[in-house]
Amino acid sequence: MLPLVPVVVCCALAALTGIGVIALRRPVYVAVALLGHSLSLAALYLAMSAQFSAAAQTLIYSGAIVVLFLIVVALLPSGGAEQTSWPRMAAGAVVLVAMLAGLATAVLASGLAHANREVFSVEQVGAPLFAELLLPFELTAPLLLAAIVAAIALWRRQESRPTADDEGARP
Amino acid sequence: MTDLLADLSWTSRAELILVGTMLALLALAPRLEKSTTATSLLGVFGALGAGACGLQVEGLPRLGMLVVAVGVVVAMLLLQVAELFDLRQRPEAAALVVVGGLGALVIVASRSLLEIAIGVELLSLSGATLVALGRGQRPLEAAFKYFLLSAVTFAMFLFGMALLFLANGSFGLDALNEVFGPGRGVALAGAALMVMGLAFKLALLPVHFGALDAYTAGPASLVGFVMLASKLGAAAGIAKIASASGASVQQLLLGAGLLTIGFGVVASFAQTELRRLLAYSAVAHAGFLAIAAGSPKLGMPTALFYVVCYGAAALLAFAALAGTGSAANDDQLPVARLGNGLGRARALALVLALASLAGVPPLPGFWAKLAVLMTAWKAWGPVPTALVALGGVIGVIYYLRPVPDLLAQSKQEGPRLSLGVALALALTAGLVLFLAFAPGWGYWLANN
Amino acid sequence: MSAADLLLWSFLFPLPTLVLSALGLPKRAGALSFLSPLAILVAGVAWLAQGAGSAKVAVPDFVRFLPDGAFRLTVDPLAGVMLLVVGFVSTCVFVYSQGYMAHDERPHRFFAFLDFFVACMCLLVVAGNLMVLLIGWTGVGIASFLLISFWWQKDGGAPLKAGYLALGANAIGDAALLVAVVLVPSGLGELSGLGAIAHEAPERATALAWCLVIAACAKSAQGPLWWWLPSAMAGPTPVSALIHAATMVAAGVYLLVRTAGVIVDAPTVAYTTAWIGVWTALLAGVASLWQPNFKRGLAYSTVSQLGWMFTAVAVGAPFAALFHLVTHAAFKAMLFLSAGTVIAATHHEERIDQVGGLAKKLPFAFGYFVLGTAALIGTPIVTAGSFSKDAILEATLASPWPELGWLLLAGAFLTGAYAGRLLFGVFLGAPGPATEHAHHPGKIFDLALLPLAAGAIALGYLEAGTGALSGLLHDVVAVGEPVHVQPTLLGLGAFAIGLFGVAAGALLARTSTKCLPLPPFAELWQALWGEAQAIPEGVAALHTGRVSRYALIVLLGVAVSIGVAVAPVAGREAPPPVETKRRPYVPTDPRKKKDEERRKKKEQEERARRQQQRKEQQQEMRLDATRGDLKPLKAPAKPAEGSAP
Amino acid sequence: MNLQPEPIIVATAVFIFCCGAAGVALRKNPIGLLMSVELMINAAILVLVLGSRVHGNPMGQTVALLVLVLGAAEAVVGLALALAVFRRRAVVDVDAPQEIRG
Repeated sequence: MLPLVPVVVCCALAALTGIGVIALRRPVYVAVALLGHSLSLAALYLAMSAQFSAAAQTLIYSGAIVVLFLIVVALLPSGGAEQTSWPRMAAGAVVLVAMLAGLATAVLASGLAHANREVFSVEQVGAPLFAELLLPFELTAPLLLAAIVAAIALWRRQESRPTADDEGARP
Repeated sequence: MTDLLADLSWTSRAELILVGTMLALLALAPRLEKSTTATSLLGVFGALGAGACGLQVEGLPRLGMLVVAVGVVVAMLLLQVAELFDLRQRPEAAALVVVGGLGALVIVASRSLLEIAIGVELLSLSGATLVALGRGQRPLEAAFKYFLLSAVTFAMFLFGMALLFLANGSFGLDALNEVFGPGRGVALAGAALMVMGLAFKLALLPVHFGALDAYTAGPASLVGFVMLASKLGAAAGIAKIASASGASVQQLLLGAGLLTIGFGVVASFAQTELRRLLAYSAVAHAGFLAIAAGSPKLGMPTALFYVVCYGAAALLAFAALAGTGSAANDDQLPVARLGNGLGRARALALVLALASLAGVPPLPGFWAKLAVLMTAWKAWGPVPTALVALGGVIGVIYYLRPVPDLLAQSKQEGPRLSLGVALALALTAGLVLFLAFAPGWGYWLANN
Repeated sequence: MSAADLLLWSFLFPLPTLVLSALGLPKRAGALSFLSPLAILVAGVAWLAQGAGSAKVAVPDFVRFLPDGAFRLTVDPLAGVMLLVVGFVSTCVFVYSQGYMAHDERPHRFFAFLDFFVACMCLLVVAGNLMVLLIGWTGVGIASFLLISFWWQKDGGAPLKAGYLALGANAIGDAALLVAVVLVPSGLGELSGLGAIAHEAPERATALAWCLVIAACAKSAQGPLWWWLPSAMAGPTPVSALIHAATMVAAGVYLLVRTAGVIVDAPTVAYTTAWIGVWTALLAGVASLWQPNFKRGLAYSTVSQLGWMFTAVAVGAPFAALFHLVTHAAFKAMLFLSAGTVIAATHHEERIDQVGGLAKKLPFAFGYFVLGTAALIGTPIVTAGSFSKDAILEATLASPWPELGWLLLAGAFLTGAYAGRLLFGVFLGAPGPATEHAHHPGKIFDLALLPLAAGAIALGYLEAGTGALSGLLHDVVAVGEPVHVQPTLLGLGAFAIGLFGVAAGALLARTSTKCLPLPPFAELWQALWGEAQAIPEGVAALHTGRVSRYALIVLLGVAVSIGVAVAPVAGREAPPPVETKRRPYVPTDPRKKKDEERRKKKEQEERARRQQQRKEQQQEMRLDATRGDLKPLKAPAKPAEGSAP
Repeated sequence: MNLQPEPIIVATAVFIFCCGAAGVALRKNPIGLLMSVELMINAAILVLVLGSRVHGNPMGQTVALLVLVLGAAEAVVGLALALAVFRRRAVVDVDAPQEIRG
């Protein structure tokens, strides 16, 4: 059995910070909420005794992705708080309700299997990377490379002729 | 080392060759910037290598590799006239084309859901960036929208994959069958999410918007390839998931397919620009693909056959349009007065491509539609079959609308054809004609 | 190589001239083009001379996903007769077009399209199964579109719109035929064997019959699918004569004659088709009286005559339909071409109130038109039309639904009325404004029609009296009563009614405007059509350019699809949580896995081989037994059988 | 009522996913929108880790790691595109560029 209390606390935290991500107005706050969300998920993983995932979540998500977002927030002229209109809020609410309805129906109609408590060592978690998941694991290399190439190509496209072809941009 | 090589499957070898080609293109990029021919040659060799590996395998991956090889070769040939914002970015574009081919190939050869996910990601990275590299602000806008929606749908795919894992504890496609019993709502929801995530690449209603933008505003020389690769990958992925899922996912695909056909056909009537017409009708074709891929029996071969027939014609159409637009308004070719300055070869190629896309017998588009009809008849019975048939032939009207104009103006002189464009036109037109007179062979290739 | 074998490939005959025309090669466009239909005609005559044999060819496995995926071509007497008609009319029209298109800007393209049409038409005729038929079927539709919209910039794009209309109607027919291809169960792929479907797969027979009838209606402008043929008159007149009067529109009738077995075996379908034919014949006859444009008047006449043929097929007299098809092809093409002469003489004047009294200026055209009108109303003995028309009337009156025959007799009056109106309105009566500067357009306009005129007189005797046509076709088509030269009472009566009609038409032509005011529902129709055109724009407007809107639609759509997928299990009680057995996870080395796969494969092969051996052994034993070998079965036989499962 | 931790986690994951979806619908700022997408991916990772536990199979955690990598790659390209599009625009709103329509 999982320890109930830490799980509930972490779940509540994750859900709250998740709401924060979509509800907060200032981009910086949103990034901080995402950071909190990621950290509470990491804590939840710890509670589920998935130490490796907790570490990965902290390192990659909190460490890298959120920082990346923060940098871009700084780069973009976001103009302070986001002005969200009522129709958009309504759209968000409608999506939330519709998605929840669909997925809740699905979840309610199925039972969960559960095995005994088991803690996986890093070695055990890593083993599939060199067995069943060998191909996907190796494919992440060209994927990351492609992402880098794409980002650089987009940047170069931007930089190469800064004044030409600006018909779509507004001063 | 030799032992390792001997143990490698031919699919993996093809993937390795594509990765190697990409690395070579990137490593040599500073030198290749000056010589488009060298870039194209390098890419063509890589594609041919992958295609040669493809000849060695049996089954699905073979056709996938051949399609990818042809697509990459055509894209490389068109690189000379590619409407890039910065012409020095040709090596990067070539590398991204190879990445897109790799993505499609990974999906076609995949045995687990995770591989499909990685293939989809490769496809969307390369597709969005290739579109973004086009000239002007419109391609950038299109790429942004395309990628944003693709990210959303990809997240759905991942969530669906996770739900399936939660339901049965495995990522294997083979194990998918076991979980679709009664009460397995999570598994069904997961399958639906994954199918919709892939459907974005197929341009199926209601997830068709990004593709619509990309096909409209992207550079013509590269969009043909982006379209082919994503449809190939998505159709293969959806067919794999649908054939392993239960009836409800298949019915979902049927419904979405019929809606998509109706939408694409009706909306195409309003289009007055050729690029938009091609984009909207690509949506209609996605409907056929979905119906084929969602059929319980014969789904996979029919879908692949459709991709081959449709892809050949679409590649031909975009090859004919490659490099013709002016800098600012690439996609402003109105249907009326369209032939101006296209020249005879391009105009005739467009006529052939449009006729094939319209499903004029005996061109490949017709055989593809017939195959879908046969499959739909076996799987779904008379009413859907009749609807599909009607949707399939109504397209003749909007596809043939520009034809009198094109034929009339095919006499006029157009811009001189560069060698690459001429080769690409010859290759794709030859493919279309070959499939027209030997459809049985193409189907055999898709089926074995 | 016999002539029948040659005819199998008749669809290739027009290709050389097509290529030449496409390249713009003979300096005078079309100077050589008439050779290809002539070659078809000559081959057809040679085939007749050789005894009208049959020939077949099949390329197996052409389309693998079809039950009968072979590429089949068949020449039988029916196809041969049809090819003769096509060759005959096309030759005349090609020669005529030399004159008609002489002043056009792009005559080469015209002849290339015409060649393309002839090729597709021949393929349609020699098709051995539905799939090949569909190739030709769609091909003629597209050729028709290209030729209708040949002058697509004229009149603000009206011909192009007319082309779309034709394409739309054709598309419905193509869809029906596509479904028919899918419906035909395996082994019944051959077109001539399609009648057997009623016995092999009765549950599909009715559906197949419906599909065939819908396809035929679309191609022959029958019933609710009539709308495209009158507007198709926007094309050049030779096209109207060849495609929209003589050959392509007759393809629907040809298909029905070919598959008459399927239609007649489905009584509901046959009954409906007969009614469609009769009502189309009547309504088109009425509509023709309203047309201000004499070419459109003739087009409605074609629709009406095709209705006669449809009725004939549906009441079980396909031979009468075919006979009328043959004679109608000759005289209707002649009527159209003489109308074309008027158009050429008056510089593209097609309005009936602008012309009149042209008989003196165009004596030949007048003569042909009179002959055509006489054939249309069925003048006994002199014209071919009388024999075929009487055959249809007789067959319909003798059918289980004789009321259809009486309605057709009423239609004979309408036929006379519209034919008389055109004759008196264009050639006789007071000259119109365009008549004054009309001039004779050239000798070729008169000469090209001579063979058609001969046909309009003589083709009837092919059958009447001699019974040559029915003798030729009795293997392929159900042949009814023999046709006699002596006019029957019925024929004379119909002719008399027709004459009354002509008198009425002449009176109509004398009214001051020469045409009746258009009924108001035409405007209503146009208004509806305009509204319908807004629908595609509305649908396309969904693409607003706002990405958040797209995201909203995507998300809601996905939510709905989750709902659809989950619906079958929704609301069910969740099964209790399953306690899975703890399986210690062992990663599999891919290479080991491969070895294991290999081993398994080997084992499987071994097992399969052993089973095969066992089977062979058993078979041998069974063979022994059947040979009457009285030896008891060998000892291992029973244990082997027992151990098999 | 017997509260079990696993259903709570599933519910949380579903809720986070739906939050992300709602965020996509209501966000105006492209970065906020991409962060909402990250929420959806996080929900997927959570389900994977849970599945790994439920089935006693470490592969779920392994795949979770790879999915993290996929999310990172996507964020990189998405942000690069957002930068390229919006760097010279005064209004940072995903709906601002709307030249392609109809």
